[in-house]
Amino acid sequence: MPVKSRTPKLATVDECLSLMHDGMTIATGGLGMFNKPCQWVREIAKRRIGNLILCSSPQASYDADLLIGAGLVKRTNIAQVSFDQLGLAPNFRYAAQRGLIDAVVQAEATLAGGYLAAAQGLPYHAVGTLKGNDIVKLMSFAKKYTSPLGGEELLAVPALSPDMAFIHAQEGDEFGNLRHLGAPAFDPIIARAAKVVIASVDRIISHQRLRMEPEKTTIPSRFITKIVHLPYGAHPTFSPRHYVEDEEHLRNYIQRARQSLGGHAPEAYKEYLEKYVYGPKDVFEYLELIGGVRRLTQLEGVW
Amino acid sequence: MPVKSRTPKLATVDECLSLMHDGMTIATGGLGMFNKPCQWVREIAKRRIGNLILCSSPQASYDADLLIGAGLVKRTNIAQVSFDQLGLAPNFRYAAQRGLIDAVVQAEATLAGGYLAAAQGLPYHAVGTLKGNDIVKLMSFAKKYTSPLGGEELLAVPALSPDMAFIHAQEGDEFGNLRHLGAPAFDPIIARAAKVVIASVDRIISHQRLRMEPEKTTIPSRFITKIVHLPYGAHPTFSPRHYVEDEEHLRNYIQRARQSLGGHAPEAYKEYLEKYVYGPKDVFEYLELIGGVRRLTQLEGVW
Amino acid sequence: MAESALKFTWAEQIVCVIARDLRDEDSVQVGGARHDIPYAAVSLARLLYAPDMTIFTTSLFWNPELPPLRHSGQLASAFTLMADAKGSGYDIFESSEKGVATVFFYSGLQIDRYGNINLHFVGDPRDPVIRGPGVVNPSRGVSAKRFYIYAMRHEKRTLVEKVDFISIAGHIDGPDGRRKAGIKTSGPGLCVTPLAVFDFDESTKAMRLKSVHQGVSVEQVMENTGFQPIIPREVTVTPPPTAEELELLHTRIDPDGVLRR
Amino acid sequence: MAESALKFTWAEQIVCVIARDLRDEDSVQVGGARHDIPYAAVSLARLLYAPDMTIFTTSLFWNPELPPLRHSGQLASAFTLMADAKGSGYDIFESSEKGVATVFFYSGLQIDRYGNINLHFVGDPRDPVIRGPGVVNPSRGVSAKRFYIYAMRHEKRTLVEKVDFISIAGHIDGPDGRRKAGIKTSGPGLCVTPLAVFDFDESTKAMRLKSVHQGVSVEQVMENTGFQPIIPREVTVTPPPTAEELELLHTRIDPDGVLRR
Repeated sequence: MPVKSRTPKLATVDECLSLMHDGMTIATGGLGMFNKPCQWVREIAKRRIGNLILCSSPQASYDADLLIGAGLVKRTNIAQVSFDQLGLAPNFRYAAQRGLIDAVVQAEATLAGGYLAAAQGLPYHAVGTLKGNDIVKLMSFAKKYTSPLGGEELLAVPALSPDMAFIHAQEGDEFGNLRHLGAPAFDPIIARAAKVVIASVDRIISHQRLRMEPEKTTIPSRFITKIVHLPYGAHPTFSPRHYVEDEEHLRNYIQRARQSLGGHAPEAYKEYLEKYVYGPKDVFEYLELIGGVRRLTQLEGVW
Repeated sequence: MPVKSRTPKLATVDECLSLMHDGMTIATGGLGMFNKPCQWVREIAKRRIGNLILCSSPQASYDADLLIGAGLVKRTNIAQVSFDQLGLAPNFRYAAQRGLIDAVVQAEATLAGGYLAAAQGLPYHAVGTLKGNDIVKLMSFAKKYTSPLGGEELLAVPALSPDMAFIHAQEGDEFGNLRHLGAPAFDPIIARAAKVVIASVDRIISHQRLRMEPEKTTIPSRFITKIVHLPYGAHPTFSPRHYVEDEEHLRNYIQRARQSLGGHAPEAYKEYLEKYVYGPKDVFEYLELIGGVRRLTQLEGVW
Repeated sequence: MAESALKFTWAEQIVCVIARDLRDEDSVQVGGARHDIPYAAVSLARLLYAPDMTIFTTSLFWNPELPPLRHSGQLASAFTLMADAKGSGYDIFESSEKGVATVFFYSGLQIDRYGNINLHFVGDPRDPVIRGPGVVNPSRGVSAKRFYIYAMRHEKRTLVEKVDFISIAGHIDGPDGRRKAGIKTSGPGLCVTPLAVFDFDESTKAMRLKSVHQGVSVEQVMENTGFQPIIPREVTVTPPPTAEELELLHTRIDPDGVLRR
Repeated sequence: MAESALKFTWAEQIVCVIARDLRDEDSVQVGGARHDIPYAAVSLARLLYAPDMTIFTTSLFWNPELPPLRHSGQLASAFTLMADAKGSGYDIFESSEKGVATVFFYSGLQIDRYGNINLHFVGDPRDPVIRGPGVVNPSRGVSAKRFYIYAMRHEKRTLVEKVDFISIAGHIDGPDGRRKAGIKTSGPGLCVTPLAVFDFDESTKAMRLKSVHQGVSVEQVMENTGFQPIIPREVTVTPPPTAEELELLHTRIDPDGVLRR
């Protein structure tokens, strides 16, 4: 008896990015310095898809800084952009301070609340902890109100449903079930909030094997539109149990951005973009440029 | 260098139930016919702790029916009480229909919303999907309001924070980290909503082993007050990967309740309580009464 | 239409009607063992008509194995542990608010001409003749794109003019009922009974006889229905289960014959 | 008080002050590698003072291993995979709204006499001289039972009369500040700097010098503080790190000497 079989969601980078266009609100997953969808960011930059509203988990790094440096962002919705102990994010800081981008002041609770509301199909989420500070005065997107049950003053954060989200996980199957081997962070919420969710994984694993341990799946395929196999797709950020962050590459990135913004070497950042972003035709060419197998072996780390 | 070590949360049934008293709002975990904290319910009934407001995950069965049958419940907050394909819950149905208990009409969304609000420390949660029906007219605990962002009509469900929650999982360590080998269902939310959370587990596992795979922990010890080793603590409901439901025992339970309520054998249900609930001094005596090792071996099931 | 030579039960007929209507883009929640009909319909649809459909269980396993129906006992046996992923109450709340389940199934103590469903109180809600089991999740009647109604009996006391209590809103009181109640989804799609299939008239939103099952007359349907459904000029016969459908039901989905009792 | 013969740095002193103040019933969130001081304090407290304290990381591992501090590189190395449990953004939202973290740590570009903290804008927020890194989670300043302020520099431009912008509310404008803002928690507990420890006066809620670190004079503190703290009649010397604390710091928590730079 012939029965029908399930259609894989495996796709190419081009197929996925054909769904994206100028002016979209996009979200990047990961948190701070791990699981950032860096290869997606480079692919977007290469295609010059611009005028973006960039959301993220509350902490962004290379992902936001590169898209801003490439001139593709008009607004950010992120609580903090930084390279952690390697320093502040040069392009973000420069553009935000000069008003070249509209860097909306956000907090973890307002971003998470916005994603949660979208995940729950509700128009807003209540936040009760932004009190006594000046941050809330800058949050024109939110609205103060009194609890419908009386008494407490709350903040209503509107649902935040990105047009597209980009998520990087360590493993996934051909149907788009994802496994984060470290922290899934905000990826599960962002995936439930976004309209289209594009995933990349370091490794494709057997669907049959994945089904044996459903408790390890961090995002079910229901919430994933397309999945692409992009080994080292989070480089130069780190990918738990797979590779550590590439500190040398990150320091070079930051230095070049600083040199360009400071005027000491105006072309330095553009050279970075030409070499690592616009030049490579795919992730494999990029991986050769950053040092190939030898460098990637060094980045294995001890987990 | 001597360093301090962590204090286990292992406790006895008596220690845990000394925290409980008449009139409390309690919640039972599990869902429908699995992971119901049945030994806890029997221990509570044995101690005649009464006048309870009983919440549950949206679906209760033996847990709610037994406490009601023992005359210990004044109000229920549950969406559905039933023994699934074995039939309706006799004591619940009888008491609710005659107004012997205040069976508050709830839905999955209002219960989950209430627990979520409590877990989030917010006074209420919005629910947008109770529309067009007569159920909502009976929900005097909730309040209709208009979204603070305008337009949409919503229902505000007040935070539901039980005084105590009772949860049964398959495995846990001495510090109260729990592992549900099947569905955790609403247990993670209930544990975060309740003020005191008492867990029982079929098996205590090594803390060191548990820490090797933190992704398998379904509720972290942060949310567990005390943990007690109660093998087969969910009997006669089922415990995924450990044992299947005891259909024979359940049918006997239901029949005895029906006989008593129908007047055919007024003592039948009392006999059940005397034998299985009030009589045994601990879980081991109970397990002998239901058939000991031979019966428990039959209930292993094939997982 | 020629009678099929294949033997089947009304339950199998209902299962096939629903299965054929399910689509790859659907996302459905199926309940436990008591819900034999939607469970079998979803199982059949996955094999034959909608392999990409997302399925999740009440206890929140995503795309689980769907073990065969069993006559009784071992609810646990329907509790698979093989699945794409495992969720929890968080997903249940989100999915019921947002309509992550795009399709749902309801049965009822009473079902009326506008597809409203009563599972709570027959008689006066304050002093009911029957207190029903209630309904775990009425939200999906609002958030799911559409829902199916299946009736286990086709009788006047089940298919009534107006339900005593609305547990799940169908079209409420007519074409504008859902919109007036602030509901944006389309509501009941088909109502399938042991005798016939109904859909809802586009303009009045009242139940309309779509087809009668093989061997059933329109008169028989009318005699057993507590309201006057819309009867189109030509009432077709429900396409009976195919050999392929029945083979899958008999060998893989329902080897014990739960649907053939 | 006799001078300790043990050598230590101001960073180690701060770490010990905070570690001794932490308690078994506390629940603390610690950030990534940049947050050396709270990270070391929590590590030390777990070993010596509060073994039952709940610890969770920014990326939401519950009670993780806390690998030693590292000079640089491999942020990944602080990203343990051994823990009681793994959480996600759901827990972060809940924990920051509800105060599942009962204790938190903030540093600041500016800190004022009422314990208000500025991490956003020095100068006019609309055209700032400095745009700071912001703060990921200001909610914990409202929901946690108390928070610690640690300053990496004790200077007039850091410890100011009034912050230009409140990122995290301390006592805002005085004894009633938090209550008026609808905040129910007690706010800043201690403010620890390279020179001294401050607490907050019960009646005025203004910063009060609690102790000066070994070898530091009250005058030195005053000269470097941009506001007039309350000076009690007798200012004690901060109990310096003990031999036991230093041994654990040097061997287990900070073998690379990150806190001894």
